[in-house]
Amino acid sequence: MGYLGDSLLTAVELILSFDREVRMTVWTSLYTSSCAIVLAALLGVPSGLWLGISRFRGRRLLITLLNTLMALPTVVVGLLLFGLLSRQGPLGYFGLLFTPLAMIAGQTLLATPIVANLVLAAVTGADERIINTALTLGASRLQAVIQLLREVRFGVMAAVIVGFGRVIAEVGVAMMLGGNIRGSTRTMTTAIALETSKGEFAFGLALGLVLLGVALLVNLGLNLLQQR
Amino acid sequence: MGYLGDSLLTAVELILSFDREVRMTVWTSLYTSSCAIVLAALLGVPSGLWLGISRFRGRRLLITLLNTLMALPTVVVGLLLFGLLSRQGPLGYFGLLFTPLAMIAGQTLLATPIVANLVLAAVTGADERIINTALTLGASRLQAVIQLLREVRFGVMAAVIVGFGRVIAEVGVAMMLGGNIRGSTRTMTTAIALETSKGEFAFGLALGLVLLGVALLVNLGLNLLQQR
Amino acid sequence: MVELKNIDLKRGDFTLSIERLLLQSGELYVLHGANGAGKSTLLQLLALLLPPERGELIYAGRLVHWSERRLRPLRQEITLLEQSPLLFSGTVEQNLAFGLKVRNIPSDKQQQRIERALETVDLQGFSRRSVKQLSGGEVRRVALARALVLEPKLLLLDEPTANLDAGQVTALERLLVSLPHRGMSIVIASHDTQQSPWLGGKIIRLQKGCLDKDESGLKAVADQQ
Amino acid sequence: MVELKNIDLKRGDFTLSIERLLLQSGELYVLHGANGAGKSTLLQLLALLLPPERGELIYAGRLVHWSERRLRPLRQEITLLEQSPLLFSGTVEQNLAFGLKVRNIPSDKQQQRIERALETVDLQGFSRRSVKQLSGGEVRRVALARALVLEPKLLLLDEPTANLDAGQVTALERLLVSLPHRGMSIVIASHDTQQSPWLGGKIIRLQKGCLDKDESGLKAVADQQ
Amino acid sequence: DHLRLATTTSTENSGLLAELLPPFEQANDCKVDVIAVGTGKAIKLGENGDVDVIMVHARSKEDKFVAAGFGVDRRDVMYNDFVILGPAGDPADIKGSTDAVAAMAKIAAGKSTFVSRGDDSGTHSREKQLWKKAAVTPAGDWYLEAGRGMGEVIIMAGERRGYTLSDRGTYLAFKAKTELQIAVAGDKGLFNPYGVIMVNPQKHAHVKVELAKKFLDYLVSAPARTLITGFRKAGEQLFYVAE
Ligand SMILES: Nc1ncnc2c1ncn2[C@@H]1O[C@H](COP(=O)(O)OP(=O)(O)OP(=O)(O)O)[C@@H](O)[C@H]1O
Ligand SMILES: Nc1ncnc2c1ncn2[C@@H]1O[C@H](COP(=O)(O)OP(=O)(O)OP(=O)(O)O)[C@@H](O)[C@H]1O
Ligand SMILES: [Mg+2]
Ligand SMILES: [Mg+2]
Repeated sequence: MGYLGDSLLTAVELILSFDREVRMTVWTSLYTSSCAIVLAALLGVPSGLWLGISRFRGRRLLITLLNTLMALPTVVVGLLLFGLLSRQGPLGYFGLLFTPLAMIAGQTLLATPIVANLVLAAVTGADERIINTALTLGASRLQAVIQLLREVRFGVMAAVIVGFGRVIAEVGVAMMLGGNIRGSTRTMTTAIALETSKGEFAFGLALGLVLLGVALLVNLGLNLLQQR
Repeated sequence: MGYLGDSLLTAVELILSFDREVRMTVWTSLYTSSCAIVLAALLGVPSGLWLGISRFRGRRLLITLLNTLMALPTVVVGLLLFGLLSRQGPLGYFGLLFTPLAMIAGQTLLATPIVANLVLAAVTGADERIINTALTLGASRLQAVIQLLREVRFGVMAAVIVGFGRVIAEVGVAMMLGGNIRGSTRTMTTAIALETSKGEFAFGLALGLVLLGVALLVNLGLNLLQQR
Repeated sequence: MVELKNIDLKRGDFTLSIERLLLQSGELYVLHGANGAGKSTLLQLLALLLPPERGELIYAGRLVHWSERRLRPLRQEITLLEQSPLLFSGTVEQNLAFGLKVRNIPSDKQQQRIERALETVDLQGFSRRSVKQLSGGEVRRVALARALVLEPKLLLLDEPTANLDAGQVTALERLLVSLPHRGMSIVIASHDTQQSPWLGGKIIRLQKGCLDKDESGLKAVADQQ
Repeated sequence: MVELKNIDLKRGDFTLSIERLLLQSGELYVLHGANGAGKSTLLQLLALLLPPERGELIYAGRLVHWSERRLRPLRQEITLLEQSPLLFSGTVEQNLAFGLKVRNIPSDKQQQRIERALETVDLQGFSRRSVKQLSGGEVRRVALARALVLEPKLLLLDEPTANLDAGQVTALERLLVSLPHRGMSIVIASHDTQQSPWLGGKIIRLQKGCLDKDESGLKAVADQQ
Repeated sequence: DHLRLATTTSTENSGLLAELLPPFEQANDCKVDVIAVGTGKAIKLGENGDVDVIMVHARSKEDKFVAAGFGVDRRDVMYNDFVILGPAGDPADIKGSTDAVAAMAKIAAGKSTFVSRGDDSGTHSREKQLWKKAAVTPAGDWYLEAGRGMGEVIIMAGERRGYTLSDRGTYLAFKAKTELQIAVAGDKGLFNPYGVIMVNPQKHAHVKVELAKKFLDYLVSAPARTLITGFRKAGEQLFYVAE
């Protein structure tokens, strides 16, 4: 299949042509993934921290359940939310199915366990003296925990990066809950899936390269942020 | 949609009936994911370690590229390997397309950057004295690095768990490279996708629950392993 | 200032049990005891970091309740320099600023106090240095400065002279003797049996988790109440 | 045993420069110097953990090449007890066994040597204890035992008496004096200026990264060659 | 205003809708949101009321859908045809035949590899129908149930040098990527009618009845018919309108 070489060319063309439709899907992908990862961080970082520093009966079981949630297939998340958001479902009234909001919800569900787990791992590996040192310097419990977070920032950053990679690369949720509607919920991954199913392999791969390029830019940005 | 409730019932029935076909897909999923995660660990753990302890020009850029690879969509991995393995491709001679081997290769590609990155994050957060302490006690460089690995085992375990979750939950690679052939390359996720496309939502979700159950068992196993 | 009553505190197989101990304001106490006697454990208890299994701790006349919300204002008056102190990643200055920031001290004042504290430990010019680039003794001095800059009412020092060179030890001893005059109470855990007479502090002796009743230092403490 | 020639070693703004230093077999050296003088840096160099930017290190008559493969056999003859030692997670026994395992010592012999080393630091019965459940002094004693159990030819101790109680210090000093008779060379970094005469060791003085030439101790060393 | 249309992947992928929809969108100042999914799922979306209109090709299922009261106002829009694809070697020796049922029987008799969609799609339903007529119960090593989209199944059949049933449009799209050639075509039994159905507004009040009705009318109007019959892919006509 000569399409491996072709796709590189097509990718360059696509980027240079600055095609309106490509721009639109790039934007939709970025927008939904960013919203989802921010929400996932807001949910996952505190959960991971809490699981990391507190000790209670059933904690290990809870952690195992959280680990299991990482094996949640996108299609299953899609099905679950579909059941809720569809017109027949309990939240059907709001007509959220096939909107970016539905995608964001699904992707958040997907990324939160990942973020929580990795923050937990970072906290588990951290120096045990951090919290007590902060407390004896007069910090409140919250301030001490925030200091802990700063000390394990590499781990937290890794958590966010892995989560972001997960949501921007996923296709099941975007497909089921977004519906791959041209000009509104078509993301780069659903577009790739569509092109592939049309037999436009080179074009699909080219879109994949564009996606990787976008992810690279995001990661370079996060990298700069981290170095400051 | 009443299917949320139905699916639970169907899941229980499926498990109790111990259906041969369900057993087969569970086995294919487990088998390919396990092989893939073992390979990904063999590749990813050393890479992550190496990136974590060595210092050279361009290291940060390499890390950013590795971060970017986590945003590799499954469809893109599928397309890439498809181009290599198909009859027209350079490795077409071996006829590996639509075999479990092809799936394992794709899933390994998918999980390796995740494992490498998370091991890297764990090493970055580790105490800097570990290697030197081991060296001065007479360890070889390799033995010192192995000791480092033991000290950050929580992080390494998290890396493997996240990677496993990623491959057992992914559908794109299994679909494109395995082909979802009944009785041979049908995994739980491709089966779920198929049932969903048929409109058999309850059955799809039930399979999803079975998948989560399997993942839970695996995680309980890993958990026991970790506590020893 | 602080009173302990019928305290029991378990750590693994070890138990710290103190029937009665009274520490008074503006005094300097030296805590002696062999390795594993429970000195650090006692200091962590006094720093309100380790809750006892049993017994009462009375701080400034009020019974201490071990709930986070109530502990915080008390902890702001107490600071512990740990035996092997942890510096937060970042610069020396950031470490010293931490305690001031959580007390909402205006930043110009912060700057002043940080400079003064660094002078006290003879580390002028180190403020921008990353904590990763410090020698062993420098680490301990930064941690000491980080405690001193807070001007706590109760200062707990766990072997503050370990790793310090002779000049630093003398300077620290001089400083420590002067602090009680400013109303600060100080408890120093120390192995250096030569040190305490020089410092003129009252001696508290710990042995296997118990106060040594026959020791003159403790008697003096017990008698005063 | 070890000879340093024209060494330059940079750490941030600090440079350790040593024109010449000769350490002989079966001798005990005491390294004195203020905080930040470069004692730990020198010990890490001698432990072959920090390569110099410039200069030569001659160990047992042979020039040291800074390649991992060649360093390893030499490192097995040298052990450094760091200023703030890190214990590996696990039990005390696992920590002591580490160095023996990498030397492929049979496990019954390991057991014997571990028990003997723990006795030396007065920690009998601690072998199954998790390192997380140790007091500050106990941590240092375990690290000391972990170095002693290896019976290295060159033993480098960075402030080994910090955090030790008086009894432990005496015992350690007695031990250290006896080791050179068994052909071991020892270098101790220490602030305790009282200690060295008692130990009878030769004194090496460091000041801001340089050897203090006028010191009798160093002269003695330089003269002997 | 948005009108939601659930349709099969093959329709969307052929590119017909991209030509057919814009005139309607302009005339009515609306946008038709196309959700391309499998036939089964498209019907399910209709049952749920998550879309306003569905356009599929599985007559028996469509009738069931209407009979159950989920849809109203079914119209025949167009048809295309299925073809049986086979490898260049043609091991079953069916090339050039116009009798689909006989060809299927020969494939089964010779145990030549056959790749089935296996996904209850319109194409799969038709394949099962053909097996039934040929009095064959397909099973065994030679019969691969892939459970995937049409394009992927063509690729797979090509890789495995086997036969498969495909709609002509998808085959044209994948022609360059496979060695498969058309073995059987032109049989009346291979015709594939598309129907369009409005979701029953009595079941789902939010269905945009007005717009949906206009859309149905448009699809069977003369201008739409011209567009459908005039649509070419690789120079070939793909869709025909019912007389
Ligand atoms: N990793 C590092 N990077 C940069 N500078 C360092 C580093 N480690 C130590 N230094 C600096 O090098 C100098 C010498 O440090 P060293 O640890 O050798 O001193 P020392 O004599 O052992 O002091 P102490 O008595 O405090 O242990 C100090 O000024 C210190 O700030
Ligand atoms: N986290 C812990 N869990 C269990 N036991 C502990 C823990 N920390 C300390 N211990 C044990 O408690 C006892 C008292 O420890 P503590 O640190 O208070 O001693 P110390 O008087 O400060 O000794 P040192 O002079 O060595 O610092 C020791 O026997 C120690 O082994
Ligand atoms: Mg202590
Ligand atoms: Mg030092």
